[in-house]
Amino acid sequence: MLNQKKTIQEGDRVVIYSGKDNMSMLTLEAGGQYNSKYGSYKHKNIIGKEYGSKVTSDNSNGFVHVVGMTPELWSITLDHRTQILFNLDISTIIFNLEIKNGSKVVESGTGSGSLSSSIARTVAPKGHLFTFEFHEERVKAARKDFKENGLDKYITVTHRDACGKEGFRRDDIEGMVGSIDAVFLDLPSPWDAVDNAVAVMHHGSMLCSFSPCIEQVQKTCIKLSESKFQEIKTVEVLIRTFDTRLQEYEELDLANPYKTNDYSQNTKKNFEIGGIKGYKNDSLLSKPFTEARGHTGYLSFARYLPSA
Amino acid sequence: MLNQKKTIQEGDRVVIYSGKDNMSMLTLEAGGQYNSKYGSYKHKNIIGKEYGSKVTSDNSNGFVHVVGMTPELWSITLDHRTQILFNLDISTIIFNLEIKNGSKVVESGTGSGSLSSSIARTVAPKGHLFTFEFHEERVKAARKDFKENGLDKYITVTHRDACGKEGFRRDDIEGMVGSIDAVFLDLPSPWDAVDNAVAVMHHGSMLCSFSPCIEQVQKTCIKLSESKFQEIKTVEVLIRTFDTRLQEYEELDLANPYKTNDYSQNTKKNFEIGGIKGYKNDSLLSKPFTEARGHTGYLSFARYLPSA
Amino acid sequence: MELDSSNNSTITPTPTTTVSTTKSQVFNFNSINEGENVILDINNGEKFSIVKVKRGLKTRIGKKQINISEIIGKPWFSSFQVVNETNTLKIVTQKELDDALNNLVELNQNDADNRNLDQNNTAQKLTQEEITKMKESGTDSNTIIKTIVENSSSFQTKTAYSQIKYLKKKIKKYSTIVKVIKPTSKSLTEAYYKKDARKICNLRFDSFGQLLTLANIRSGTQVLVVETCMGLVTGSIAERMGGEGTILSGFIGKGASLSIVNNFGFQSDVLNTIYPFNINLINKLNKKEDISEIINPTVGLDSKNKNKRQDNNKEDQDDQENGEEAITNQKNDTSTNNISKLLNDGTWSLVIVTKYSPLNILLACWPYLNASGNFVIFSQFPQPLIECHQFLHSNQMAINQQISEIWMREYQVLPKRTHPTMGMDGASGYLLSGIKVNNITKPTIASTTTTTTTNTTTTTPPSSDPLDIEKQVINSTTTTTAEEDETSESVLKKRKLDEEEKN
Amino acid sequence: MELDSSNNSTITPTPTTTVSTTKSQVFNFNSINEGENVILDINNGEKFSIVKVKRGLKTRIGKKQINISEIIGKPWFSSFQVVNETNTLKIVTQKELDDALNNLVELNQNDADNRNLDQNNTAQKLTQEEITKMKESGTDSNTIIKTIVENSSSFQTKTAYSQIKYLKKKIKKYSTIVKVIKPTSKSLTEAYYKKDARKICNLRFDSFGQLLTLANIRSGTQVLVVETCMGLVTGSIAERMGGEGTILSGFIGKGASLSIVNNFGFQSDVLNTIYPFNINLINKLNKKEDISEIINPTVGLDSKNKNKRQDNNKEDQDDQENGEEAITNQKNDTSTNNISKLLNDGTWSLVIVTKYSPLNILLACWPYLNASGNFVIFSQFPQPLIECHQFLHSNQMAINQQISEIWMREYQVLPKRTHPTMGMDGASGYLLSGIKVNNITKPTIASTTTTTTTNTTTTTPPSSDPLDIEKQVINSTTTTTAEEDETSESVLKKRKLDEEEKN
Repeated sequence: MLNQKKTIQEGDRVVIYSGKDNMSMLTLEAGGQYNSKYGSYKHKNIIGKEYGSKVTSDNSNGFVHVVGMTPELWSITLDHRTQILFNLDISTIIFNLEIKNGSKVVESGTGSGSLSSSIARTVAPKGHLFTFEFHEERVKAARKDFKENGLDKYITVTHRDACGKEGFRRDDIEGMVGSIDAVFLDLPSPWDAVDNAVAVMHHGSMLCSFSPCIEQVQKTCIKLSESKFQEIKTVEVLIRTFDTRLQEYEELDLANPYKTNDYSQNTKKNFEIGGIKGYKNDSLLSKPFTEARGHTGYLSFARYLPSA
Repeated sequence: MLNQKKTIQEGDRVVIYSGKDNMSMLTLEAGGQYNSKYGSYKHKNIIGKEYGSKVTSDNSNGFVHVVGMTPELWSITLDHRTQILFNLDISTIIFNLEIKNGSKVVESGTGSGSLSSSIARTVAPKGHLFTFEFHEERVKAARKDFKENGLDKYITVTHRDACGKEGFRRDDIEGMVGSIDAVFLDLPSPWDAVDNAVAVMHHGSMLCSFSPCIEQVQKTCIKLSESKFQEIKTVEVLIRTFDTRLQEYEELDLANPYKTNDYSQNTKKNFEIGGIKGYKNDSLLSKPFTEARGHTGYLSFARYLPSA
Repeated sequence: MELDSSNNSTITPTPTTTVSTTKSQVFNFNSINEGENVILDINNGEKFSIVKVKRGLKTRIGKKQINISEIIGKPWFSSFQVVNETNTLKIVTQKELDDALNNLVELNQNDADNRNLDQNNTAQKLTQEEITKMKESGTDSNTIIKTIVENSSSFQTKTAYSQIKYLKKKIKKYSTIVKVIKPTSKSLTEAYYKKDARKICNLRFDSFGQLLTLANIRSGTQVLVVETCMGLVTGSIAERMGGEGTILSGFIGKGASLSIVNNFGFQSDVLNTIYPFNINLINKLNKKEDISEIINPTVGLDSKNKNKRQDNNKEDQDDQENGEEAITNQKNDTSTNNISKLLNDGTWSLVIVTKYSPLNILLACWPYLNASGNFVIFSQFPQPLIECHQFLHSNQMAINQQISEIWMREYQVLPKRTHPTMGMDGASGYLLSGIKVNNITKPTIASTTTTTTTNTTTTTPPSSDPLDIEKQVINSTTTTTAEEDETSESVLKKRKLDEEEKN
Repeated sequence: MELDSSNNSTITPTPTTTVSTTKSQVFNFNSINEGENVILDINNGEKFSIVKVKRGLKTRIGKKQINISEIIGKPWFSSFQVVNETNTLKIVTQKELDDALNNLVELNQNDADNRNLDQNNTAQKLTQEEITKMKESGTDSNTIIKTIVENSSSFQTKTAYSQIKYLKKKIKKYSTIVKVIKPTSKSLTEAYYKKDARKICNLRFDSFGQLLTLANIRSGTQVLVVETCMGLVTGSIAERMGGEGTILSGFIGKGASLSIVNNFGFQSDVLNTIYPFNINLINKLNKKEDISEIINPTVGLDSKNKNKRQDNNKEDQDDQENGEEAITNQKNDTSTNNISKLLNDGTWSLVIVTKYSPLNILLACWPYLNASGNFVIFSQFPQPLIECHQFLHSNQMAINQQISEIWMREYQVLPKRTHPTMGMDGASGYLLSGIKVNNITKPTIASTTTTTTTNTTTTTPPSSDPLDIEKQVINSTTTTTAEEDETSESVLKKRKLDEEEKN
């Protein structure tokens, strides 16, 4: 996922793009074939092409674009498609936790690995992500995904209860405890994991808790303020996307005392309705999409400052 | 406020408009004078003009527009200017409470009378608003305002605690109890007034409670569901307003392989920066205002259906 | 908002006096009568159907024709269950529905977190075929659901909350509940918005409420409305005015397309406030052409005269069902000549909600709006309103202009589970509102100017124009008036600070 | 978010092992050293000042020049109180500040509603003159506040909550607290956005975070950035990349205007990833003109070379304070020739944040973005992005395009008083993002087309173009590709339903 190349090679994990809502990932094998409603594609016809190429299907009745994998595209191609709008929360978390190449980060739970991949991209190669997950099957799935996406070097997945006694301590890994720059919690009872977070954090490091319900936020914020955190701040971010099209927009040729209508341009298609002339103009119009995400969760940020 | 006329007459209460943030109300008297930073205006120079006229100040160094009073403009001209964005909540309340000419409405508290005026406009002349207010001085101020705005015929202000024993019953007014079509509560503990509301409502009538804090909403909704209300729905509405201007927008004349820049139109002002030519175009651009209202309150609606 | 219904059996501490008052009224004023229009809300908003109640009337609910006689005489807003065996309705109370839900199965008592939850869907042992068979054999819906639950291997591992969600979903699928709603501006807006929002120009309830406020709609006033919302806007204004006032409703097309007006079930006094007319009348008045050739439909609101250009949606049939009777403004003179006279008298509110580019409509109607009157235009797109705003602003034709959009969100309010609903309607549409003014104190030589986004040319109004007030509108694209240019940002900032102190 | 501080004295149940670990680190890695850049946050965001720490350095805080030596050796994010008598700083802990607040006066214990509250402001018996006198005579701020409270006739009628709000306001007014913040992408964005958002093109933190994600910024990659944000964007990308990768930072004007890069306090390895160049280089490369006349500044990030066209804001002085030292990319070849070579090698991310119309910049930079690479453009206005979107869409130059805006709100989380904050920043700005593609499998004869909003003419790329891949871009405004035209509405609807089941 992190090594972008110009030419598509055998063994590459690529994204087949046939539309915003039609993407899939594919690992290219010499003898492989990809089938979709946009046609069939022999892998060997893809291998050797440039990334970003438009590839026509084997029988020329369709086409797709082949692009490189990113954490964002990967989370779209995951089965749980509910994660894709989560992108903005991920961005906000990484920006506000001040994560960069070299950061040491703790995350719990791992979940689909969507945030983990974004964090790994950002901390690599000097930093590391320690991610903790309670569900064993998710741990396995995540380890597999991270390996396939070439992120396993930067991520340690631990199968553990974030609220348990051991918490986030990995005393077996040198320099882990007390060196964590950022902690992210996505747990049903985040307040129960705050002490465990504190146990691996250093002065000045950041914590973020994501919760869908306001009651969780209330309990978490009280716990944080009692645990030597400052700069406690809860925000909510929602993306609004726009439907933008060059479309025919109908104008009526009604007389008025203020301006002269000028429909002499021959590009306009005219019609008549109820005795009035009308003209269709190509107008570049935009509007927000009607179906939108009304809520993902609240993000509570705080800085651990035990000696301030 | 309700009888709009074409010509401004002595005794009229008008709005002097000198900008979105500079409106004031004025009752015209033959010998009066209005002074502002936009100049001095003798009332007699305003009287006799058409409503909507632009009036030049007595020494011609300024001008204002004189328009008729509406509940919306009135709430802007009030001292408590914080109410003006409340307009959208008012609209949502009136629409969802299904208020119209002829409706009988209960409101508590009266507050600044902003919502009361809007309701009175809508229920007049066949309906009536019963508004209840705990603060005696607000009761007095509201009665005075309603009279001055010509709304007193449609509003009965009662000085009473909405959560008290008497509640909203005005047994002295024939047909009041049990005939209320809509109840609006803006109280610190709305749940304590629900029983009182029920006491004057009829099957199928609507209730709305406005609360700034989510904890109030939670208690109110539980109370409503326990009190034979259905269709319980909590919404939040926020207005976004746009700053729209025809403004100079700078474009750089950078060469590219995809389109030819055409700057032959002579309306464009050009400049040079770092060796590149630039052109200023008049562009119609819009953006939301930065300073916005992030919250007014939550609106919980419910329908009283004791026999369904 | 949803409320956990498991605790609904609590007795309401309503004072007894009220209960009796309420009871006596239910059967006097609040029951559904034959001949009234009703909205049938099927499965809590899944579908809406609007019918005029008649004994023996059958209407399509789900996939069947159901006899709705049962609703006559019942209280408004009652719920009814479809009886599969007889294709009739049976009244049910909310409490009965809740109890049925609770009695179906025993719910989990421990409100655990979802750690042990299987992420996959409920593993169901019954095949879809077996379920269909049960359904077709007329098995009672509760029995079907109970069987499904018993054959679900994961149901017992869910939390009580998830179990209820699951049951509600199944109930929705296997039984049909019809709620009888009174048609009003609000309920019709909701029903049409859900059915096919395009038919009402995507006019959302909150934007519509705001529009009616900004237009200063009230009884006794004169309103000019141009809409392509099948009469929803005209009807809602008529509802608010309640039989007092004048609504000049301009239509675009051969006939008035106001079929939704029928669905309000108005009395004649309200209908008599509506004067439909072809917008071409305004066109001709502005051109000073002969208006005698425009024959205004005396049967103005007849849905049979529907504009042929309207989308032919199959759902239309439902709307037509009670469109047989033509609504007319029979008391008043709806002749072209009288409407011209009313237009020239002037109106106090101008409302435009159409699928067409609004600028030309706005300017054509402008002469018939009195100065100091309010105008509001709705559009799904911001661009056309920006264009109107700029035209009026640069020509100093209006004050207090505002382009706005609404951000509306619903909440789930539940103990320990309160949050905004995950799904949201992101497009309220946009409103342009303002107050018309005359600038007759400052006559300036008008200049020709072109706005950047359209190919419209502003010209000097012809001096022979009969509308004297309009004559001296000043054209000056570049001069921005001091009054409009003050940014309201600083003021808002101040206000915001004031506010914060109070909370 | 604010938290009621009255209960802050509760002891944190931190395991002892951690405390010791933390303690030892505080003084090893986490203290402020001489020579480091710091942000001084004055009175919780009221004002920001960015300085390079030097023993004896005086900087303006409030109306005075304050010696900041005291902060050296103290932990990052410590708070300091201005000592009025000596014009120095004194370290204070949050607990001390809270205690001071609580000890000032006894708060009301009953949490009554506001029924009996006087709506007017606190009636204050002291005159402003008397207060000013106290202040000028060097009276300790706590004493001033205590006196003010004692002379307020309405303070006792307020609720405890209102009393704390009132006290906090007074403390802010009469005492100055400075918090020392580490400069990072986040803290600098916050500081500059509050100071003067126009200088950073109104780039809000959330939009910026989203931009960095959408641009797929990571270490080891090559990025082309064009910005007029004084280096905030370039610096933030450099911060993320942490010394590995290549940032080609195009500037508009005579010299690189990257003074904010200085404020990050980067080590040389990070600075060495930045290659500033005049955007005219790209212009000339595209025109195939001689590039030798463009002399690239070797002292590329010197703030002295600041673009003269930049607004001359008086606050600039603060930024200049530590702009004396020029930052340079000294290890690598920043010559025009080498940058041309790097550009022609291609980049994987293109980021544009300027105050100029973006379309021409986008198209000029397009040849230097590799296919499959990500581009993101930020603008305060939607219109310019709609124009870019339409150009790329109609010419099939990009996939996965999205225009977005962010709706961000902060919350007040307090027992019984939880709600979104009343004030809100309503303008996140807009982002256009997408992935560049080549359409070389479908060479079509290019046609001339005009977009509606600009006077730009699309022409056939000259066949002599050296950029072969770009040659066959297809111009077809009217054909919309199947892949882009599917409305994502239906998919979102499905997703929404899936989601709702989980909550």
